Amino acid sequence: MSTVFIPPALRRLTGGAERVVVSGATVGDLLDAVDRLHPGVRDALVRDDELAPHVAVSVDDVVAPAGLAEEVTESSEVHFVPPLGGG
Amino acid sequence: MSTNPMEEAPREYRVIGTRPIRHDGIDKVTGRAVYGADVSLPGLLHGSVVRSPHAHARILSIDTSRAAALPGVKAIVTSADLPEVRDREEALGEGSTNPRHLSHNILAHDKVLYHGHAVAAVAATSPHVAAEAAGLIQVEYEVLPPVLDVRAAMADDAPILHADLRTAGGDPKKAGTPSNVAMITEFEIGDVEAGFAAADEIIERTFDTAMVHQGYIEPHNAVAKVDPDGQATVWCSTQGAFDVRHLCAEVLGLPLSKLRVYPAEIGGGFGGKTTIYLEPLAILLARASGHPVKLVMSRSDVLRATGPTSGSHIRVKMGVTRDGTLTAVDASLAYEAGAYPGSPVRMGAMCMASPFAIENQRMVAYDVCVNRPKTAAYRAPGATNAAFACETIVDELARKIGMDPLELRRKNAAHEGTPMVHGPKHRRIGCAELLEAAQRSDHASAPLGNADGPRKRGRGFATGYWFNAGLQSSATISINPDGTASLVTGSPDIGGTRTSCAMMAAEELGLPVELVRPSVADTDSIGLTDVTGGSRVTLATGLAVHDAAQDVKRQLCERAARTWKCAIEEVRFDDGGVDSLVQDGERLSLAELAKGAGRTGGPIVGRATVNAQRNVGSAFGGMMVDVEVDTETGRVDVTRCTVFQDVGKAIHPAYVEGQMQGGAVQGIGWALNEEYVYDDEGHLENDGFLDYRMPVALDLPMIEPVIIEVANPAHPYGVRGVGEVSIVAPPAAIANAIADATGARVESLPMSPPRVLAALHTRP
Amino acid sequence: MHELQYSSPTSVDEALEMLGESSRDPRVLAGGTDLLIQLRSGARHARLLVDVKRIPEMNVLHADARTGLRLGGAVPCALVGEHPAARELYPGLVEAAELIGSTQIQNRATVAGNLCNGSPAADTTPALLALDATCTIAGPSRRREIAASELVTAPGRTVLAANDLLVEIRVAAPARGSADAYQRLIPRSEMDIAVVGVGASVTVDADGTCTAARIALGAVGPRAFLAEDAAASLVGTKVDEAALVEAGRLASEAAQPISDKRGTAEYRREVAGVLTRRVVAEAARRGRERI
Amino acid sequence: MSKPQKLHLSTRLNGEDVEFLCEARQSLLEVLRDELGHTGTKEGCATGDCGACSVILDDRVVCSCLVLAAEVEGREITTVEGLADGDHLHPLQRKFLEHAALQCGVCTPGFLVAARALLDRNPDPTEREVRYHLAGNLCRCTGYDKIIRAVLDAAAEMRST
Repeated sequence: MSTVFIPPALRRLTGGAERVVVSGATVGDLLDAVDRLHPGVRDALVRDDELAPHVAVSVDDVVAPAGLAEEVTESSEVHFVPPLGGG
Repeated sequence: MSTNPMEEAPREYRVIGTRPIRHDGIDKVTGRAVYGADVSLPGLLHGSVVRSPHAHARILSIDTSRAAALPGVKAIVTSADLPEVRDREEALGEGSTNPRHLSHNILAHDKVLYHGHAVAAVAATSPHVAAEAAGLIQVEYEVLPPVLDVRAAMADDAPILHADLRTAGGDPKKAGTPSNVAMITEFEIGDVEAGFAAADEIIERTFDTAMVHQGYIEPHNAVAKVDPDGQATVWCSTQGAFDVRHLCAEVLGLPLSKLRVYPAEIGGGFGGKTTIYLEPLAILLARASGHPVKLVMSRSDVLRATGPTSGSHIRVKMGVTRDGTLTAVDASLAYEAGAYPGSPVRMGAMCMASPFAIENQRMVAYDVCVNRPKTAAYRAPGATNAAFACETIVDELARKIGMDPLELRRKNAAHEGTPMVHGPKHRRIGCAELLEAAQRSDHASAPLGNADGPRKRGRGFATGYWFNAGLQSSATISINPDGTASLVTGSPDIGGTRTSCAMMAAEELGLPVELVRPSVADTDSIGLTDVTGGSRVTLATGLAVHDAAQDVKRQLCERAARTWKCAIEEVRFDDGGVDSLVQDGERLSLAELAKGAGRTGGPIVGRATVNAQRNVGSAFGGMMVDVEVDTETGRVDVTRCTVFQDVGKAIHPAYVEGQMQGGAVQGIGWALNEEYVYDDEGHLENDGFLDYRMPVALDLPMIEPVIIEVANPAHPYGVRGVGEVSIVAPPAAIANAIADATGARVESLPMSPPRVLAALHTRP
Repeated sequence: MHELQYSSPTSVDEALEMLGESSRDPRVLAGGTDLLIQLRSGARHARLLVDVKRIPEMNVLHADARTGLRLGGAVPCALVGEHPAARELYPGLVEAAELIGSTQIQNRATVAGNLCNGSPAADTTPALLALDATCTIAGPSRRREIAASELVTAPGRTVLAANDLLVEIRVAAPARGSADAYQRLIPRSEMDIAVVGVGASVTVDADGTCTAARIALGAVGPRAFLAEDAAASLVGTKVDEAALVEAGRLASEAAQPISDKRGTAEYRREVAGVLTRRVVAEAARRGRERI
Repeated sequence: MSKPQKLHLSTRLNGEDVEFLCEARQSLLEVLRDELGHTGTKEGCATGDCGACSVILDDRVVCSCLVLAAEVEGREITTVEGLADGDHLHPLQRKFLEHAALQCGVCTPGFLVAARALLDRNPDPTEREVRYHLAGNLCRCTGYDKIIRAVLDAAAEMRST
């Protein structure tokens, strides 16, 4: 089972839960699973079946280049974070 | 997973870690290097841009007839010549961009949103004629009240920049109300209230920082030509030719294949040349006139109308126990986005407390539109503002509990596994190692001494954190028949990366670095490569070079095996040649294999492309600084400065030092004197280098660099990337030094003489 | 920049003739370090530039302890700083001349141009006022002398008519026990415009008593001006700490600063006093060495 | 519209006699870059505040953005292109390379020219004198450290040979 951390702004959709433990093979699977438990989370993060432009996903502390398609392991920790840019 | 690099024997390098002379050096010291403004083409016209004299106004009409009648004028464009584009965030360029905002920033449509906002552009036979014509274009405005300050912009009755802008992440009840706040983002870990309850000392303060500019010496420029079939070619000063191509295509509604962008030599960027301003105008004017067109900004244009970084208003509250454990941080950060959304406030929040292991953290970030130019990236965007606030409070907390501030930092240093406010945990980082190096440094133990009369001396220290970026890069290495190599990447070279990349190729291929010829290619001549930004070139393009060299080595092995008619497993590349593992002493040098390549299968060309997101290694920097404060005038002199940085691995130590020193001095300028000064109507009053006060040589001591190398386990050489973090610590370090000297805490940047004197008058 | 014509007369009379062609909107070009920027930005207009640098009379630079200083209108600041006798006799004026811009600017900018540009923050102007310098003005019919303190009337404005030419600046030889000094406050250490500038000339007698003083303030009013009460307060004192503090207080009082991008009025007023103390102390120290 | 007045000027540029036509409103910088093809001299501000356009006029360093081309009749101009002796780099050029005293390189021509003017007058400057004389040249990349070291090292080498 992987742990999906819920951004503070979306915790109103999870009844205040900061993390949701679900299983799946990819970030997209996990998000679908979270959304089944707490409808609305997916819509807040996804647009046109991809992560929204202002959202990135970190899997096990690495910003995942594949987005929703990123593969996860049994014990992955997933955070939705702002995308990073630099100077 | 990652291994602990400290346990591995360090690899012996032949080229990496040396200091060869840069490949572009001779061109740059003899004046031969070709920068964007040096590009000339037959029939070239010169352009000029008409800019708004108002900070906020509705455009009622634009009359170009008098300008068009001026002899020598060949084309005029206004926003009517730009297609309508999508009004929603897209993954564009480095981060996300709203193409409509981008388009409107290039030429104002219905409204101008800042002093200097481009309204029209003209091309003529000489720069003087173009400027005269620009002066003849008559724009009628309905002037609107401007809003210049984040706090004013967040007020309920503030003038609204964008009638259609709604706050993302805001109160759902206000979802229908126009606002200048583009986005509110919350971050939280742990239990902040419990953290403060456990604290013995708590300090809460608010800080303000001024909008500042990257200050590259070369103004923006663009030369464009458009062929009769619509194929456009652009030469410009950019940190990312592929981003210019993508952004221009988006704004002009063109397929990428219709655009070819040549990155000219670039005279500094620091993040400010990661977007577009002149390029689409040059293309439109070239298309309309049938001639190539050159546009070059004046310094005033650069300051008024390109992207500085955000001024900010930050509140921070932190708690510490008597024995020196930081228990909680609670902060709100409001950053000026400028005229269109997109400040680096979220990154500021994420960096703010990242040098520390603090269990309980909460940050709220506000991205706020104001009638100032649209901000762009500037070296570790967002982090410096945040560090100024947090790092001065940490210093003050240490003094409050009677602990050496450096020791408090070391005791609370972030390490591998420490979670950050946005959730993810630090990977292998060198924060503690950096603090220990600072404690051990000569500077830390050197006596401060006393100054004369009203002058007081003090010493300060601060740290800074920056993520660094990975992103995409491409590289090709062609082995020439004479045994030399041509290395092509798509990363515009600002700080010497051509040579660092050549060094990595030389290291792998066993060649002297002088025999690797690096060049930076245009968008048709190399695979997609993201911007020179995010401290990513040596990391990510370096990784592509490393991988391309492996490709070359594999091909060389194949050719050797083919020559010897043996299996590829029976040969091995080693130190510039291929050895046979079965025939003792049989060896073909790279040069021999190159010369015979035609007979063994054709030219040898290695290539690699990467998305280096997984390879990123984060950066820590620190500054220790001595100042002398003239307590009667408030003038602050920096008298000694040492900069510390965990660089992972220094490929070319002199260039690494250069990044550390240059960033430090930009940070010193930010700390002491740089600021955008607007009058009440929103006119920028200091749109030149006389009054936008960047440090000059006489303002500074030598900047002593201390390189710390805690290898990034996710990179073949341990590289982290060095470009950005050096700017983060200086303002806080200097504020701490001023407090050490005088007891006064300055809570606003810049800490200019009037501000310092005022703080001295009000000190407790 | 709008279209221009350029001329480089070789005599004052020839220059005056050109400056008299009002239909051509003429303007004097000396160092050009202010003028060219102003023409480009549209802050000033001209259609004919009269380059005075090829006029021998305007390149005179002479200083000695008997006759004082003659400083031609086209002499760049760098030459003033390199002139041994000028350095020796007028250290304050040299300090001011060497503070104007960079080496590059000092090689072009002239003291006369600094004065005629009429900036309230001009560095050499308070220095010239402190020395009671006079200006030789050539006009269409005659030459006249006016005090440097009367040349500038308001920001960017002078008493000069369009066809007047500042040919030369003269300063008397310093009296025994008399010396000058100039300091300014800028946020950077170079390449900046004075937030406050103070020039002073102080004369002391053999037992260290001040017998005469002139203090001029820059950047704290619409033009540089003499702080007469502050200067008068020094006369008869030993220029000790109490006298310095009083002179500083009176200088602050005399200041009429505005708040702008370079500093607030409040700050300028306070620092005018601080710098007055420092500059007077330095001028008095130098004066004592000349007894 | 009347044709702008064109001036005919003769000067010495990097040791070569050159003649050119220009308008009175053109700066020396514009003429060097646009008319004479000497693009080594850079424009950073056009107000004399950055030093990128430094050239040596007769024996003095000036900002070529604040000199009218019309003023250079009969005078001698040295630009960055004139520092090296053929393929033989000037010691300052060599020391800038050896010390990594340049990053983006756009301020480098101005620094080299200004430093050459300094060393011509003062072959043994102190660090402070170098910093003072180069205060009119802005560099945003290096923090000046390596530039100052390169100039001091070049001066030392030039004194010893």
